[in-house]
Amino acid sequence: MMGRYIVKRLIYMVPTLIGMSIIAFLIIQLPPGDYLTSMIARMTESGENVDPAQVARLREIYGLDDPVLIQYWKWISGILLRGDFGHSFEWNRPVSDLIWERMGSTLAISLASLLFVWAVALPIGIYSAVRRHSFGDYAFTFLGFLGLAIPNFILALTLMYVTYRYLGQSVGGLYSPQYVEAPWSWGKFVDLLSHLWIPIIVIGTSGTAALIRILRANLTDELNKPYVVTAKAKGLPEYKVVLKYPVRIALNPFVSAIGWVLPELISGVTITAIVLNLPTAGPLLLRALVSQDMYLAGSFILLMGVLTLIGMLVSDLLLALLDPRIRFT
Amino acid sequence: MTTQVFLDTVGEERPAVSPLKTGAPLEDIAVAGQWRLIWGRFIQHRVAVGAGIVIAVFYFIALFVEFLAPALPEASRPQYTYAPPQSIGLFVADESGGTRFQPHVKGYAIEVDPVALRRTFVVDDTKIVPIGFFVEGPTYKLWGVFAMNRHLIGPLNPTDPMYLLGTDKLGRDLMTRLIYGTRVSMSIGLVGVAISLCLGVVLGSLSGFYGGWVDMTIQRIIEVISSMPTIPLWLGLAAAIPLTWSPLQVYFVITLIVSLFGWTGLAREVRGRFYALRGEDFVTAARLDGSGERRLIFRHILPSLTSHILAVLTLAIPTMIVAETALSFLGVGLKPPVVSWGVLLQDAQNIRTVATAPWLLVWPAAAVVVVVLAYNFLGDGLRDAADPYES
Amino acid sequence: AEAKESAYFQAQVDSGELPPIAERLPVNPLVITPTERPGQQGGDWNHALVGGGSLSMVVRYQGYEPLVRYTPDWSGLTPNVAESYEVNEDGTEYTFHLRQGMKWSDGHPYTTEDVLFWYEDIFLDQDATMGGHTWWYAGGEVGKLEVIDDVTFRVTFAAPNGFFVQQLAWARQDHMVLAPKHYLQQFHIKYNPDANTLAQERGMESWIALFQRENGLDDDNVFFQNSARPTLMGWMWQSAPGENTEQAIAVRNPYYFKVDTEGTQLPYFDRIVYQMVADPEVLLLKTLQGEIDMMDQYIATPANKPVLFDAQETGDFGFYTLKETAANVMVFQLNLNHPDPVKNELFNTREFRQALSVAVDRQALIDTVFVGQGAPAQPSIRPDDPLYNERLATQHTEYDPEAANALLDELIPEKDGEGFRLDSQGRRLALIFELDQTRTTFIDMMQLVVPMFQAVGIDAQVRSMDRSLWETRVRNGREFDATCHQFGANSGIAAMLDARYFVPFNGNALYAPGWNLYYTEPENPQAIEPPSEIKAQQDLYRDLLGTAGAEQQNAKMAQLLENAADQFLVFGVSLPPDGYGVVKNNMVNVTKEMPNSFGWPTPAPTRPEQFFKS
Amino acid sequence: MGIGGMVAKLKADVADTGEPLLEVKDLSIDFHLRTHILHAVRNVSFALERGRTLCLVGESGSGKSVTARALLGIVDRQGRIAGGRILLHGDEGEVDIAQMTERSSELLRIRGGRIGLVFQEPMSSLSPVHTIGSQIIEALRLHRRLDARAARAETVELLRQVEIRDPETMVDRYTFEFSGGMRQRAMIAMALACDPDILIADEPTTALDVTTQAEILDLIKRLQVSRGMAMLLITHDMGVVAEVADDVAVMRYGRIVETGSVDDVFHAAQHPYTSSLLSSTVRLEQPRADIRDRAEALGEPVLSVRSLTKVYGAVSGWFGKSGPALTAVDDASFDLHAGENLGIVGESGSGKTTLGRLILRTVEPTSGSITYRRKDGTSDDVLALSKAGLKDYHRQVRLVFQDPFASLNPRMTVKQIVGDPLVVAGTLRGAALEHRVGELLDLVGIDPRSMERYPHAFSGGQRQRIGIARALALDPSVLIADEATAALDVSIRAQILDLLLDIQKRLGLSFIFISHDISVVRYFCDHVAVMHRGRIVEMGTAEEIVNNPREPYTQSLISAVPNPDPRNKRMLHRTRFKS
Ligand SMILES: Nc1ncnc2c1ncn2[C@@H]1O[C@H](COP(=O)(O)OP(=O)(O)OP(=O)(O)O)[C@@H](O)[C@H]1O
Ligand SMILES: Nc1ncnc2c1ncn2[C@@H]1O[C@H](COP(=O)(O)OP(=O)(O)OP(=O)(O)O)[C@@H](O)[C@H]1O
Ligand SMILES: [Mg+2]
Ligand SMILES: [Mg+2]
Repeated sequence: MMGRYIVKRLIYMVPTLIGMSIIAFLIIQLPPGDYLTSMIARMTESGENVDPAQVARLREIYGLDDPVLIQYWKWISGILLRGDFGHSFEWNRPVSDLIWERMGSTLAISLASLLFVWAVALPIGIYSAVRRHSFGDYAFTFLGFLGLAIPNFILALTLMYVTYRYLGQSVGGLYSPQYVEAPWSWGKFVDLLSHLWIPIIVIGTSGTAALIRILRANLTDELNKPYVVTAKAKGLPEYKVVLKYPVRIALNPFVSAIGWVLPELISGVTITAIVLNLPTAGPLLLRALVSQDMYLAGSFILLMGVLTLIGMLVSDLLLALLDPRIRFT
Repeated sequence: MTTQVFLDTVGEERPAVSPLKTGAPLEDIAVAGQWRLIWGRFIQHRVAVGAGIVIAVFYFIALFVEFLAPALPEASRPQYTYAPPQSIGLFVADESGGTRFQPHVKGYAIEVDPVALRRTFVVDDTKIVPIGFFVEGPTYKLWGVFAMNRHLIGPLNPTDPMYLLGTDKLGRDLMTRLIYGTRVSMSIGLVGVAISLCLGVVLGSLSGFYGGWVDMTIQRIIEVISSMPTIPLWLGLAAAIPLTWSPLQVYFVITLIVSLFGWTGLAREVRGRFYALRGEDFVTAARLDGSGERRLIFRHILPSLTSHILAVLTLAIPTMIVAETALSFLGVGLKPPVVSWGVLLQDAQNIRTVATAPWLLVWPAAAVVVVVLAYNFLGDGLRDAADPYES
Repeated sequence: AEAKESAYFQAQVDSGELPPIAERLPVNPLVITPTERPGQQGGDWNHALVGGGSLSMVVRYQGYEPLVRYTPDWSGLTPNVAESYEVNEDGTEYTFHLRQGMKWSDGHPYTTEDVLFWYEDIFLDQDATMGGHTWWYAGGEVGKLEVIDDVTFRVTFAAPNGFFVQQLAWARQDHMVLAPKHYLQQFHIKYNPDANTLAQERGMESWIALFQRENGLDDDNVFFQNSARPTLMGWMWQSAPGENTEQAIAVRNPYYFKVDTEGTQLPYFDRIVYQMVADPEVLLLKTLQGEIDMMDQYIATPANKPVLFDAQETGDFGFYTLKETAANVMVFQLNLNHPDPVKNELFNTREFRQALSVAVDRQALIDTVFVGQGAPAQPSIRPDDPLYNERLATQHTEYDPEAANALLDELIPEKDGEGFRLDSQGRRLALIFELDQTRTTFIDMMQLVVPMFQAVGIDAQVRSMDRSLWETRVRNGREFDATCHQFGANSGIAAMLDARYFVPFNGNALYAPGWNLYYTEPENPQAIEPPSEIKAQQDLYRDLLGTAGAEQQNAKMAQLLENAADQFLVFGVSLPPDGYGVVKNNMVNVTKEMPNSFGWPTPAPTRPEQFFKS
Repeated sequence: MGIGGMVAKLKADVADTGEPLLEVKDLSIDFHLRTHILHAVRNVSFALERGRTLCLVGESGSGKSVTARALLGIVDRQGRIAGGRILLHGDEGEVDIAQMTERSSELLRIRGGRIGLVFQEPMSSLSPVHTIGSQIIEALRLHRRLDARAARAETVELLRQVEIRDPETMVDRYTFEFSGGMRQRAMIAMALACDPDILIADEPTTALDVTTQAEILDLIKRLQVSRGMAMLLITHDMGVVAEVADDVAVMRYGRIVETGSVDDVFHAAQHPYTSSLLSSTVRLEQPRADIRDRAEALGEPVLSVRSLTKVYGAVSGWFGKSGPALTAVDDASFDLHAGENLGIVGESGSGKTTLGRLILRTVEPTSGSITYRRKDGTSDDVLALSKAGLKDYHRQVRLVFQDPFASLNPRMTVKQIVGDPLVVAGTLRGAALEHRVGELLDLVGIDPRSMERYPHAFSGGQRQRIGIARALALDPSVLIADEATAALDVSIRAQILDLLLDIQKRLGLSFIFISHDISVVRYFCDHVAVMHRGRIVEMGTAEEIVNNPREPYTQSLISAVPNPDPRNKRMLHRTRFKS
């Protein structure tokens, strides 16, 4: 049954993906101009003169004067028939190379921040729900909302300034310059850790408040249910009662949200990544969009679509795992 | 066991009750409606009421910005760029050597450093700038209609510098701008929040309630929308909206459109809960009572999600206020000359400000944090008030 | 002096991979006299690029090796790849002499064959050419290139071409030194009949696309992303930008053709290490920290000066001066080819522009945005330059709102209830300035200017937008009311080559898109025929470009400026105050004062190859 | 505890029968409500002794459950212990549970370990998202420190002891796959899991058929004898009291009005409330109150059920391995005539609830047919009804849920709940609505002034009456009452039954009365259907079934009905049905 369900979902994904790729491609085409416009913008910015005739010629050579649908077909048929995601105009490299290069660090940072967020928010959320209106509850709420209310890039900037000013550490990126090309070593690892905390805190603080509050809200509702009293009457210590029973039900919204955790972490923290100079996918995507490097941008969006779909499937399966009442409906 | 009989209780006809305060008469117990009950419980929640008052104050400020602000938001004075905040003094030295009551701020002694390219400000104790309430100052039009020149607070001589929160890079009064920013920040984004909320709740409910092909369709829509990164959308929209619109209109429309894309998260969460709840006995009972589907969804199931929805709502409001700054980063948010907290924060997003003019960062951020916290505690109070398990 | 082997290559030379130094240098290497003192080879130049994709900047540090280059003070030209060149009297015949034994970075000889390859198989090839290179044309015909021997070639023009060598020295315009035939021919259909197959294997449509990608002549990004293509430059890519998105490394070119006065082969630095930074603020922090050896782009803004100034000691760096070459800090440009006839007529009225100009309180802008550095001025030539024209520089700069109102009352006296002026059709006259949002100083200034215009009854508004959108709407569009920009040149040869504010002759004259087109393609249906005085000005400019000899050129330029003062097409705020750059205290041979320009790609003409760390 | 220890304890216990384990002294519990303070329990004192059973009986809402829960330190948020002591005697001397804080480790050890509690509403008291097994295993592992495997084995054994069929598979089932009675037994198993010294059982057998009930009570009795367990049993079934109690305490309005040995209370009741309680007890022998001529009373059949079948697939398999299909209702056919009362009795888990739900189509039948005939003579195929038709059908055929708590929306006040059908029907609004709701509540014996409270603030019996009030709100023509009176004390039950009969007389409605209490069924119903494992095994008039059961299962059922007379315990002479 389960197997059938999964297969069914996988089949549904195909039309969804096709629709998604078309919409993505159209949205990318929405801003006026194309890659060459942005190339001219870039070159004139630095004072260079660009000859319009030259540009028209380039446009022809790159196939940018084809109708959108033909461009789309070239791209999607390349993917479907040859597994070729196209060539990035801006980086002059195959799109798939570029994407994979960034995926490792993106996943690492995303997962680290996700773990951080969960590790911080779950206990605090539970604490806040169980000890509602206590000093701790208010204090954590305050801190959480502080993190939420201060825009990420400002927090990032401030933290970087503070590290520069008081810790004298190399800022931005994941490594100090001397370690970027170095092979893996203990020193490089320590260096990585000393760089990683800022992004994790910045990305983390903006997410914890949401998690804490939602968990607290849902948990408060569950805490009054008779089955919780039953569990207490068994003599379970409070933390076990809470963890085993109501938390499981209160997790429902989080599990629902798993679907877009990955895409969210990739695209949602773009600005932070730019400010912190992190080698993640977000800034690459943003650049691709701004410079209208359409195959790169399109493939990125498609990839995030796939991730979303997988995430949604996983989340639906987890929902069923968490709550038997939901199964197979 | 020995038999005991408590005959003194023979005549009792009802459970024993007593008034809440000893001595108060136990009147016939009033029956109140649910809303009155909720309100009654809300009133008792001190933090929440406080938060409610804070929000009311902010909206009050938003209503009367022109009057409350000591200056005009655009008024810039070249010699006062990056002037630090002043503090208020209450007493000044008299000619006779005594002191007399005169609220005032101290003026600045300014030096230009052409090498470091900056002005340095030193508080000049000899320059007393008397200030007062309801002073005359620059002329404004309240609500764009009534020309007035009274300001709640300001320097007695309108040409004197009074910068309680300091000035920005163009020598404009931060306090004034912060007050003006309230109007936009406390209003515009909220429309978007409201729309996303409605869409999320309604579509999530339908999806979870009906399941089957309704769920199938809505889920596919959600998948497509939520896998669509918003950035390209922003960039596209920014280009597609006619230029003759003012930045405020453009932003309003953009928040509307984005709210059409922002509901998916809530919808899925609501759906998940509906899935779990729709089989509950009390839902079946309501169905047997003849409730139509709409009533089942909105009257019977949805209230169980009150806490969740309130939490999401109180989280969405700050996100919207702050999102504006991120949007500006991409060039689609609010832009000068519009004044909003996001615009102020956006101005502060550089090392120069962090290092040399932290007040430009601290005050707008504080404003956002206060509002956000207030909304949250208000939401909390409402949640508690609606919670049947709270007394 | 006898050249010494570099430690960096010693191992390779010993193993026979590389020939010894004496065989690598040309017979006649270019001897560079260091700015301060000769140094030693070695070390890294720690550098950074912002934005990931924008590689034009690289030209400034390692990409400027034309046949002839500008002198460090931009007073003239000096030989570079070419050992020498001659021009005939009337500027129709240019003869260049290359260096005997000069080699590409892979050891393959660089000869006139490479030059001819570019000329015939790229520039003149129907398929491969991208057009452009207008300075190669004179009298309506393209210059003819003939090879005389391995090291000598001649370019002949049908009419005088006064600025040909100056144009070649302009950054990124000399393609004759950038196209290694032995490498590129494999992608050219003429030399490799299978070029199309090769292209398809690499996912390109045709050989043309692949050939473009490989030569990169028309896109700096593409050019600098290729580490396989041999180069004549001082450093070559070990890991090109884009191959690694975090860092790019260039290492010394073993065949570089320059030595110092002691015979040491240049460059001194073994490597340039560029960190790829996404946001200028991070670069600023890195600079504050002393991680960057030299930087005068991205972060060297007036706003950042105090922060950098305070960090001099901790970061162990100092400053050098950049002479600004932009014509003004901000040039207001009304669209003189506006499609709306009413606006078009109004904008083309000199008094209207004059009224707006005197409505601006320039001193306030200077005090606020530039901390008082500068003096009111229109876009013009610097006062210390022989071409300086006082009338052009100072007319209508005095702040006089009454005069502005008086002028406007003549033109558009009607006002609406809110005090805004109505045009002849009775519509409120809105003047929307469209700005590129990355130009934050413009936006700052416009925030102050808008109330000034409003004070004289003009409903001025500002719309800032994403750069590509701005490019599309303003540079390539016709619909906009007005915009602001800054560049152009304020002195010497540069002013003659880039006279955008004095005569509409190319796309950079944003105020007259239709007239620009008329200058190059009068037949184009999009072109708009300018009024006679503008047409005359364009003719004068065409004449100037054909003129050889500095004196005649100066005379014609002076006339051009005089006319520009009459026409008063655009107006500005102030001549830019001098900028600055940041340099680590241990960097030697950095010039203390230099122009800031792209054509003179700061700081390349001051010869980065002779920078070293003490 | 090792085996040796257990044996030693066992010996000691048997010797110590009668020694007080728990003493409650002057216990008072108040609820602080919006408008007033409710003294739900006032100066209650009693003692639980080793090996003995104290039965707490009394009016619904009199404070029995509140007292019972307080013994474990469980008090609702609005409530607080206003006075008194709860002294627990143990090896380390006596401790006062009333003084313990919620988080004290001592209290945790007592809960579940020394005192086991069976909640009144097992249906809602089990976690919906955990398997039954995991919830029992947890208690075992906590207090008896068993490893996972042993705990599981022990759990299966416990389930077997409480008469759950096929315990090996049932451990892995979820709560919602259990019938009401099965949940109740699972709850009992959980409370017994850790060999508590004291068992507090709050109406533990309301959802059990009499045979199962007898087995369970036997089981508890055995444990009491062997381990010296003390028991506080709260029940409304005077028969059960008579069968198992050693002592009886009678509660009314928060006070204990009479205590004494079971014999004294039954045969020499002093307090008038006790006497009235006993007199309203329905005995099996008691015939139907309102004897009428059946043949003439019965009109056309309003409901005809033919071959109704429901097969459940199991939900527990995570990766598709669905367990064996379960036929909850198997080929059920019967007719319900206008004005007829059809009783359905049968084993717990035999499909009674499911049958009721099938008729209303809240559970879709696997096969079979249902025909509903309206008063105007038109008839409908219920399985083919449109949405609107079904809505109308639901207005005429009403259901009282077996689990009153789950069927009341926790976020609606009682006023809204009872008023909801009226609001939907659009007949009443505003003050009129409020008035009608008050009337309905008054009818079922609930103080209308409490109508703004939420469901959780009511006692089990009160909630059940709220459910009845809701069902009656619309003047239905058929009422399916699933254990509608199980949680009511005898006097109120009598009152409710009379009310129902009264309504029936006025409106001519018919009842399907699902119940375990055969005395009540006999008293109330014209016809009785006996269900066993999904099938209707016997159908006949109430008199026939009670006096003259034909099927062996029915015989064993009748024989197990407890007799409300401690001097004549019928349960002991029951016949056991072996299938
Ligand atoms: N949380 C609460 N808030 C307010 N009143 C409550 C609360 N819990 C119980 N009560 C009231 O306390 C009284 C005693 O309730 P309790 O549950 O002990 O009754 P009971 O004797 O067990 O009745 P039943 O036999 O119906 O189960 C009832 O009147 C009930 O309405
Ligand atoms: N949702 C379900 N999924 C699977 N099995 C179920 C489900 N609901 C009930 N069952 C099973 O169907 C059978 C009949 O259940 P039902 O609730 O109808 O019994 P009942 O006669 O009402 O028993 P009780 O008197 O104990 O309430 C039981 O064996 C039960 O385990
Ligand atoms: Mg009870
Ligand atoms: Mg049942």
